[in-house]
Amino acid sequence: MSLDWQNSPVTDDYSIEELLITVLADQFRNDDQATNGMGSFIPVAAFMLARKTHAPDLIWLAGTVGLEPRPERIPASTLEAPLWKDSIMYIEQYGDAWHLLFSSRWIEKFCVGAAQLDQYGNANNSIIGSDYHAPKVRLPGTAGLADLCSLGKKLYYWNLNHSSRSLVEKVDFISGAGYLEGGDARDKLGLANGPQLVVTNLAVMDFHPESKRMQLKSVHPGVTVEQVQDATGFELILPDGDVPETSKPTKAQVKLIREDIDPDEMRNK
Amino acid sequence: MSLDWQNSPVTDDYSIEELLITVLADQFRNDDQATNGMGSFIPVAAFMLARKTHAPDLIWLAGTVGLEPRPERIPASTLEAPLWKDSIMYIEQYGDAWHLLFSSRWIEKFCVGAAQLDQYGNANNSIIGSDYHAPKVRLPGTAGLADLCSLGKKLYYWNLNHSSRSLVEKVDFISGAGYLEGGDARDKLGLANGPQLVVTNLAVMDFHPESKRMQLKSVHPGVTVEQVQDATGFELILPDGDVPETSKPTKAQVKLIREDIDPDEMRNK
Amino acid sequence: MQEKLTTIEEAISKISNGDVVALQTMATVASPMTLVRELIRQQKRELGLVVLVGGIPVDLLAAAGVINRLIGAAVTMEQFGLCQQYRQAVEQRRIRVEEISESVLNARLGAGARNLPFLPTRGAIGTDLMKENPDNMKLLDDPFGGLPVIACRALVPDVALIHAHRADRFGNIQYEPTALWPDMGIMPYAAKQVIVSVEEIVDTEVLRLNPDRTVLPGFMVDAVVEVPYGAHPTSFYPDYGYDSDFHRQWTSISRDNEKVKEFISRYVHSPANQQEYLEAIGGESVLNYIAKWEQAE
Amino acid sequence: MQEKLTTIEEAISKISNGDVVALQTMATVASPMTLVRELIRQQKRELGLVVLVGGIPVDLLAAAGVINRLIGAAVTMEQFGLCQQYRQAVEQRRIRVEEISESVLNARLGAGARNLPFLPTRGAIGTDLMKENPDNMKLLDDPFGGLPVIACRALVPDVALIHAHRADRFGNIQYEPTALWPDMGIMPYAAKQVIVSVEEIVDTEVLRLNPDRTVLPGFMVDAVVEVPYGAHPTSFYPDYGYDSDFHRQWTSISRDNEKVKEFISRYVHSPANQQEYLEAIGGESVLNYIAKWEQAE
Repeated sequence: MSLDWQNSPVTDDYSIEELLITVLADQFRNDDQATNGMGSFIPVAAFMLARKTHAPDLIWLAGTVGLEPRPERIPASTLEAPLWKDSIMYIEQYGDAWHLLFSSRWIEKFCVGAAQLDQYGNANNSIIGSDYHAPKVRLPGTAGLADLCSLGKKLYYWNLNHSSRSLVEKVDFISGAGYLEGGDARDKLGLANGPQLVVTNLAVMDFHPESKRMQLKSVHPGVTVEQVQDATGFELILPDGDVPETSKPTKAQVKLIREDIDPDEMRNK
Repeated sequence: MSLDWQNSPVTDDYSIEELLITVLADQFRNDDQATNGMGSFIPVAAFMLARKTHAPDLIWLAGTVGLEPRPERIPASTLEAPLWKDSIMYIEQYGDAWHLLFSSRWIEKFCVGAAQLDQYGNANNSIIGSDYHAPKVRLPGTAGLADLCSLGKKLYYWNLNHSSRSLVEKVDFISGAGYLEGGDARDKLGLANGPQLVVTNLAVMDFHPESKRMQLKSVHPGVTVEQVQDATGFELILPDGDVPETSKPTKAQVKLIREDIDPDEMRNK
Repeated sequence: MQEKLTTIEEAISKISNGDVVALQTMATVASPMTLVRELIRQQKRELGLVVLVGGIPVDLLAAAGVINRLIGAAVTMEQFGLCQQYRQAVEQRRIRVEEISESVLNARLGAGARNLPFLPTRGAIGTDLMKENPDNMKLLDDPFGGLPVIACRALVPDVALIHAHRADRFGNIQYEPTALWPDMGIMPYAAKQVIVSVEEIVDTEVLRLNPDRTVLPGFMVDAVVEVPYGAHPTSFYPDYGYDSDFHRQWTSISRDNEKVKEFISRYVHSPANQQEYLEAIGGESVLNYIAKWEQAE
Repeated sequence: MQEKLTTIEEAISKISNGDVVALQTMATVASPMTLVRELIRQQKRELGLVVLVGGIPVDLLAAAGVINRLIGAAVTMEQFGLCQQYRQAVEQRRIRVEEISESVLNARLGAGARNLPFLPTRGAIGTDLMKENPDNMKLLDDPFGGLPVIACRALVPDVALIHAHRADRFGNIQYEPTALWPDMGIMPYAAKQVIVSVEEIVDTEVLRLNPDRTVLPGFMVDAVVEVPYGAHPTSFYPDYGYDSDFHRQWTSISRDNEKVKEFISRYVHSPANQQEYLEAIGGESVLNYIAKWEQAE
């Protein structure tokens, strides 16, 4: 590929989905291994973008099934066979996948969405409400999230609807363990790694190294710190000094996303 | 097959290996499932004979690998690919085999040899001697025997060298659990089934329903009860009245073994 | 060998009200949908359902009042959204959910298959799942002094429902090389009975050509039925993809209980057999469309 | 992608004296014999060996003084008899045996692979194996009130040695449809490092034609080497069977320590490479003979 992505200038012509894709793509290094779950068009676009630019050797296990696939573009599902076209290996989901995913040695990075995420990075995809057996809303359920969160993976949360309903002080139900009550609560249970980053339509957040509370890392172009704080259900830790602005995508990145990776605009679904 | 095996007369023209094969074959019913381990020419001949006569649907998992194979004859190894020629299914040895063999629901019958077998059907294939870490003789090891013995299988032991060295009062090491100290010792540990029959070059033995001590079931033609007792390292329980004679093979059985099943005489190796 | 080939009606009649049924389903992928519809036709009641990730089959069973409890990791139709009938039934306490993570499901079924009382996992530690499920998940100290594990109690479903590519009349089941979800790898080994629908019944000689593709031995299978397109509207690669129009048709009406009744009447009760069902869903043109699954929307 | 293709010397140089080495071996079946001979050539010492059922490789390693402990279920060459050099070394306390049954081995390696402290089995209950191995096998009560299990402590070998049919330069390993022993299914997942010899290095495109036959992903593999007939004298189906003459030659001299030295000199130290080894064992005529494995004696 002759595209000069390294020297491509940033652009203002990008959608919020494209910004999330570039922020996430930046989290993946050339020697990383990552996998995606269902409904994960943005993470899949981020993997594919990273592989076409700075991380050509990023190992991608598509849908936890197909290793190193070559789909021509993002298909309509991130959990069906078109995504793992031309794979090098199929991972058998009872045997191999257990050894691969449920060990902390392999496939260490995972991007995921959560209906609720709290100030300590605990995730809820199970229920909204206080009565587990008669919830206000029954959500899909934890699927593999409870496992990945407790098995030493690094988790990257994305959220296109930053609000005090999705970013809450305390989740109604812990479907995926973040830093629990914060501080060394996670360490005490022997759980390695955990939530690394939260990327929303307003900002990028990570976690304070000691308190493990969510902290603002950068605000997206055009968004103020106040807007972010107002849309968040708890007090965010602010960095010392000015809050940086999230880097905009480059022209080359946007072109790759629109023309090569996702011409069918699955990222907007 | 037009062979009239049901009406075939018994014959005196048989070898001791052929007698063992026919005695073992008689243990397998049409709805049984059985598997063989290594060096098991006699059991494999018994399975093949049963399938060609009274138990055509006997399910045979060859070498714990190949289901329902069709080898033309017994090959030179009972744990190599020629045995599982034309199988319907290969059993993956880490996953499927674990579920199949280590569950008591499936593949319930297994024939095995043991260097030592004691009066309660405990088996030793590990060491001869009293010091486990400096044994007089290091034997091959338990392989899967310890598992099969404890996981509710029915075990059929064969032994071509009936002697007080192979049939001992107490094994030097329990590599496979029989009835342990006898009585309800095995039940108390929750272990179902266990040793069913011992077929040697002199006699056939089973186990007393209460004491679980080995008892003489029949002596082979030409062998006396005294000869059997003298060659045994412990006192055998005798049946009430006369000890029956082991049924001789039929002409049809011998013909099948010699001409169809094992023309290369692997049974004599 | 014992004949296992039978009719859909006969196969499903083996299931009793109240049974725990393990169902192959992974969002929009590979579910034995004809068997699921037959559960509704035979008006089964109070079934418990074991799923990895349930999709449209769970929604239909919830809508028809067939199930009253679910053991599983998730229920969703992925890009087609939440299962609204299931959701409503849970919120109204008509279905009780035992939510377990994928590793807990694997461990519970794995213990069932291996006749072990439990298998351990370190997944789900720290979550609220264990709090809601103390009967089946217990924290257990490592006897070797390491970190504690969650002991996951053995789960032995009464029956497993599976769809596969081909089988012989004796129930030996074969799968084309494709994704094998835990449904296939562990559910049938754990269940007391196994019922399988296949795209095609073939001679045993065909299976012997590729013994590595056989995924279940006949002696484990209680009933096998031949049902072309038996996974529709879910996908069954490489034969066909999911039917996106059918899924959208369902989600467009699935909040409306009256329309749901009509939908079930049209697609479940009215067709007398699989042939009529395939005509009801659009016949040849739809079947040709899902065959071109690389272009699925 | 990271290049994993290297030489036999370089691959085996990654192993340190004292390491625990998990070795693919099943009596006379499928062992990475060229890698085993290289362990002897490089005069490794005090290795621990993990085997399911060790055959001639264990005997050669015992004869050459490479190993001082063995964790495994059995050691035998099946129809060719006991491994006499191994036996002698155990009886003389030069090798310490930790004998475990197959389910215990599966459980120990499975726990290692899954990063769990232990896995349970009900196999081996009542035997003397546990008595001799209290550090790695402990009776554990079922927290749900059922029967107790044996907790089998996680085993994480330093390195696994494997032979396979083909690989690409990046270490993606493929196996033809044939028996997959636990060596292949679990050892490499449990080990810290994985070294694989293959009959043939192919382009990655070849692997993509049959992704279901790929058994190990490249990222798990530390070194891959191309070694035609790399399993000789063990069998490697469907390419070749075991070499019965070679096995008989070994068993005819394996009780005689002087002749054992000559044997090892001739077949291990003298050949400078695999080509010379294949000539030493009889060249084309032997290779043609083992290719016709359906007639093996």
